[in-house]
Amino acid sequence: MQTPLEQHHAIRQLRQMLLIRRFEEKSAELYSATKIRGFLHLYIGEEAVAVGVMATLTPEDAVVATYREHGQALARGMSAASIMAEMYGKQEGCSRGRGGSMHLFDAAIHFYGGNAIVAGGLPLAVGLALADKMQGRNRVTACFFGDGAVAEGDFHEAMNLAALWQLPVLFLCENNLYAMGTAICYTQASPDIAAKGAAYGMASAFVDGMDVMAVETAARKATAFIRQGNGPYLLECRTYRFRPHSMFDTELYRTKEEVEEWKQRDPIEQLAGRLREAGLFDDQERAGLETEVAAEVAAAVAFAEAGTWEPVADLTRFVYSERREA
Amino acid sequence: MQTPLEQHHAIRQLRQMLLIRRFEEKSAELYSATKIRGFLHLYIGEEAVAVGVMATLTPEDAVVATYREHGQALARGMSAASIMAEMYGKQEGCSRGRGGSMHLFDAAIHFYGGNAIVAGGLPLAVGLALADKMQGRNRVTACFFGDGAVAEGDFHEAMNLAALWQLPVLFLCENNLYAMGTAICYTQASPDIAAKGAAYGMASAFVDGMDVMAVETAARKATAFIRQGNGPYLLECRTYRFRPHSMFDTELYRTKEEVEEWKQRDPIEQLAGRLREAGLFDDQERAGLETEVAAEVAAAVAFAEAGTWEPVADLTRFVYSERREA
Amino acid sequence: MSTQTPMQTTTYREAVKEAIREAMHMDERVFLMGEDVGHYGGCYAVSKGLLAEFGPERIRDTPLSESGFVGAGIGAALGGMRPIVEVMTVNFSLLALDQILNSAATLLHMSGGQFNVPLVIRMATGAGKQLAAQHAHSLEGWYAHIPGIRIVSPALLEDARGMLWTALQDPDPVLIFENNTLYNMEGTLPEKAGPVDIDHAKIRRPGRDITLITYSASLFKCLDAAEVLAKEGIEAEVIDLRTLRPLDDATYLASIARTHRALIVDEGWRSGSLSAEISARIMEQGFYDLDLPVERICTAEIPMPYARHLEEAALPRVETIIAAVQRMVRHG
Amino acid sequence: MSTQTPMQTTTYREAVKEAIREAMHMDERVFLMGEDVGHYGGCYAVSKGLLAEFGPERIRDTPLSESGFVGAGIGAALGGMRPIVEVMTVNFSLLALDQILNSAATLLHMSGGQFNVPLVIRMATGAGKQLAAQHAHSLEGWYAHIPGIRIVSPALLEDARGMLWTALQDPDPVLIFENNTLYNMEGTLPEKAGPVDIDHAKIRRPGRDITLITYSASLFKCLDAAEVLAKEGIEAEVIDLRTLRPLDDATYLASIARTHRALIVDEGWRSGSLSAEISARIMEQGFYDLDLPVERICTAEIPMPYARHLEEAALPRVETIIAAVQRMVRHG
Ligand SMILES: Cc1ncc(C[n+]2csc(CCOP(=O)(O)OP(=O)(O)O)c2C)c(N)n1
Ligand SMILES: Cc1ncc(C[n+]2csc(CCOP(=O)(O)OP(=O)(O)O)c2C)c(N)n1
Ligand SMILES: [Mg+2]
Ligand SMILES: [Mg+2]
Repeated sequence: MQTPLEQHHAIRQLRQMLLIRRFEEKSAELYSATKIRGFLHLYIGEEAVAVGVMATLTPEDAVVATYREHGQALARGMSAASIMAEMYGKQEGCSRGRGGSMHLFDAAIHFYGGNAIVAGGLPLAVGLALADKMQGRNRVTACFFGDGAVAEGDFHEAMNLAALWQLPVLFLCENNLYAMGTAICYTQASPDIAAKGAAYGMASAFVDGMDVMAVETAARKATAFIRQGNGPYLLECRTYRFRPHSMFDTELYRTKEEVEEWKQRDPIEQLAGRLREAGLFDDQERAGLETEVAAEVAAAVAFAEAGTWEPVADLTRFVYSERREA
Repeated sequence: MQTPLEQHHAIRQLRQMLLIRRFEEKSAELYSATKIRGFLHLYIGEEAVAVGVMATLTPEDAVVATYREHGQALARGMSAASIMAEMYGKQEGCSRGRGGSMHLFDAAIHFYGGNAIVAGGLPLAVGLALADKMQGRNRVTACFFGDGAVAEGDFHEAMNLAALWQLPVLFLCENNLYAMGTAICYTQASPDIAAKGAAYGMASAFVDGMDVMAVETAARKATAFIRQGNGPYLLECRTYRFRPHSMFDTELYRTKEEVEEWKQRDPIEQLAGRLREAGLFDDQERAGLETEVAAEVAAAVAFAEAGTWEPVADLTRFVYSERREA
Repeated sequence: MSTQTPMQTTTYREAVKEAIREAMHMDERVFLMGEDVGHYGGCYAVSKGLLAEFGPERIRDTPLSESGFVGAGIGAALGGMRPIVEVMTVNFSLLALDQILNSAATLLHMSGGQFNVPLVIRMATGAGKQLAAQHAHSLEGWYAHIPGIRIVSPALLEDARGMLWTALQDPDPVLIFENNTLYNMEGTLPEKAGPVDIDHAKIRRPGRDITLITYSASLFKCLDAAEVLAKEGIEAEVIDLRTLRPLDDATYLASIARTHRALIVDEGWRSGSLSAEISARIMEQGFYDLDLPVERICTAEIPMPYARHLEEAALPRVETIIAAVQRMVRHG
Repeated sequence: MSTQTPMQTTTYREAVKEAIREAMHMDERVFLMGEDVGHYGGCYAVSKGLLAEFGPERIRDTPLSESGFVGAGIGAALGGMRPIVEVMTVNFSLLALDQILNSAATLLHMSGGQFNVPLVIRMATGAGKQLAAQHAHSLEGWYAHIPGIRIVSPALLEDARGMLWTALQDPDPVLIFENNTLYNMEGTLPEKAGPVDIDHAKIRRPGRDITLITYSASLFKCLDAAEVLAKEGIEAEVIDLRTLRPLDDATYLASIARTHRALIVDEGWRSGSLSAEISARIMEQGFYDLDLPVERICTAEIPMPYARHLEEAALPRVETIIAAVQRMVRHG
């Protein structure tokens, strides 16, 4: 954070993380108030991953997300209002209320969704990148997935295809040490995820996923590598979710102490602390950010509240496209 | 081949390979004569793999085979007659004529089949080994599969499960460089299959699959490792099929020269040559072996010819078991 | 001293858990394996507490590897165990369908009768919780197409409690589908509730005017509809299929021979659902008993939408059942 | 100069190949991807020669990774390409069913209409070559249960030649099922044969006495049966469904309104087959036109046996069709 530009950027990143945090805290509240239903998976604690990575993508790049994707969507630039309306099930939502929390989509920003089949997005990302390569488009497809997804056959098939065909995919593993309630020691014979790139001859690295600047640096290296035509890249971001897996989780599988320990590494407080130490940030500025973010979240809620229900008469729409090509 | 025992064993191995070779040559003939139908996948060229490996298994061990499994079945000790009858579709066949060439089964020798879904046998082998472990049986499950299978998700899931749970599985990759007509360079981002063990923390090795004694030595090391309770093992046997993938294959994808080159490494002639050089074997003994083997094959054909058709009235048998447990 | 069996209040969830516990106690070859069955306690809390009771070998958490661990279940069954494999929901079971159809269902046949597969697979199914298009489909009726497997779907607590043991005695693969909306359902069970048959459909409410054929969660919609209809003097007979493959044709055909009208209520997508098969069988075996055509109420043929009002509109509802019955009874 | 279109002799295989070639020439977004489509020339030799013509980027050999490359097809379609993904046979497609049902069929809906998936998947299907229980099933009718996809199954050369282009114009996923026994079938096609509609069933032989409803390879069995029956004075109308989802109800219902009898011939396993859905629809929409119940001839509900006589006995046969028609026509 030497230059004013860097300082400005760091504060922007902090603001993004804060937006995700406050947006999700509000979502949890609204879930309890039964405004939001279905499954709600919070990203709280993992904000540095999405925010760090998205900073390295161009508007043309593509994103394939998971079902824990509010953070991914917000960091990519999807409007908080359209996400909130989606979770309300309103037709003003990004997916018209058809998708809900797990299925956020936005064609305008190349956000290919919210996939609730664990690892299901990886082959899709391979295909997007294949289309790019075949059409000579120089863009990166960033594909998010969890540590749990690594055990799925789709992970293996997609990694091999991407490496075999040298496709521009950034495979982004959000390793938060648990797949739902199952710790990685019960799911991976060998828990070193970054090392799995070797089986496919794929470049890979891991990074501290609680440090947004480290994530950004690592992701920038990865995307640069990919943009230079070197093929795919596997980046493991080591992170932790502070909240239960979903709103139904009673967290029998981990101790409060473990969670508390990780909270000491809160990505937001880490960055805020660093900015503060560097004399670039003070309580007043923090309060200003909080106010801004709170207003954005409040506006999102207001938008969602004001939203409308899609008419039941339209129930069977969007199963097939409304017209064929000429 | 120092001791008489070793010499005897080597000649036995030669006989086994010869039996597979002649059995399959006959099968090809019978296929042309339309006595055998469906798919017929010949093992010719790869005999050293099954023969080398099976020599290291005890009668209690389990085998999970592929659809290219005549060699695996014969080497394991299934009778040539029951295999031939199976391929004729006769009820005297090992699977009553219900399975055909791709589905040889024999409960008496723990031969769990003939699986025609590429990589489909790997999870099954994991389960057999899990049952053994849970029941405290000290046996090895030898699971055969091809290089093509390595790209399937099932390979990945099974490798991880076996290593995670430290199960007694010998994963045996018959790497013959082609999956049907697709060379390994078009299917594997990284063609070093043995190296893939590392991603699962699984012990692994590769061996010259054209050298039956090398295969046996490597397999003995692997099974010893497994029997000592060290968990699974991946053994890649580098081999080559001399014949087309199946009887429909026109072999557009490889050159005659390549095939000829590999034929120079014929596992049968290699071993025969070594025995001859060591003065343990001469033309007369070779002729003797050939006669024995020819008789066994002829007897198998006679048995198959004499076999009977299962009555059509029994068509719907073996879909469900004929009785429930008490 | 009363000769009545003492009854206890319980839930569908507890009934399933008790069935698992009992099976684990009665047969040491039985074990439970699946995603989050152990440390998490089961995604629907069905197996909560079982890890402490039976340990991690027999309450076995698996990685996310549906094809791998279902295949391992097949192998373990071949190897002499009696695995209960839990697939979290039927939606994810598609990843394991190759193992189910191409191995579990075929091994006995391909091996000419040598290798049967005594495997039980449990899955949650159904919509109703706003879980949207990748978590809310009802594919159990679709699975019933596959020869070589048996499909059961308990609706009542008694079946949730009793079908598992019977399934474990079956030498062949049995798939048990538990509708996710039923887990919290309360009811009473005899303290010594035990195994139930899985061969027969059951009449859950007798009636003379129309036969409602259904199973699982839709049973309760049909029973509710029948209550309302009874007030208008329409007596609907409600049949709980219980086992979706093989179908117990005799029970519903005999009912139709009395009522001369049939309506099938099925949470699957209409086209190619189990309701189609039943309608076709009535066509073939009960045509001359019918006063008017068999009808079907199914789920709208759409990926399940998230929004509550749309999900509700997509599913079979008590009101639509009532309306259809009224129309059918008045017509014929 | 004749005004007739010149005709040429060809095969079903060549017709499919020509369709692929033409599509590749007409639209550079089109490419073919699958196992052994390139260097091997296609497991049924459909794509033989195309690698030389179009190169390895557009005739793309894939590893054995059904889920991976079908998923990649979905992604490529989203990314602006028009992939033709070949899955060797429907049996292996089970490995990709999650991608087909949970992604291809749902993306448009889950995204509220934003992302359609213009993907074509081709598969071989069917029995008849003694390939046994993991290579010989006919699951296309089963696939027709899934909303969000379209299913077609060409029987005639004209459809083998013409359906692909129409499918490629469809904004949504289309699955094309080619019965493996048809590839060698010879026939003639106009030299300039082109696209055909995929919206309508077709009457392939008119008749007044009974309606035979079928598709794909079974069409020829029905036509053969109709020939024989005609000699006895029974005129069977034979309907080729062509598209299995969505079904063109109007065509077969109109036929039944004339013939008053219907027999469905379907190579799928009977229970839960497409024939069940059609029978149920006739129940619902054509009941009062029927002189007697609709019947079905399907494949025996067993994993396909290898032995020839058993495989033949398991499949619908001309003789059984004839016998059923005779019985039905004499009866009603
Ligand atoms: C194929 C599939 N199996 C199971 C599930 C149920 N499920 C949802 S999330 C989850 C855990 C995923 O863990 P991970 O990939 O580490 O992601 P995280 O939730 O930790 O972000 C499971 C088992 C699913 N959605 N899809
Ligand atoms: C899942 C699946 N996909 C495709 C096929 C068709 N197929 C049969 S064998 C084969 C090649 C397998 O190659 P490999 O594993 O190397 O074994 P090999 O035949 O060389 O012994 C293919 C593609 C199949 N049987 N199963
Ligand atoms: Mg995780
Ligand atoms: Mg090979």
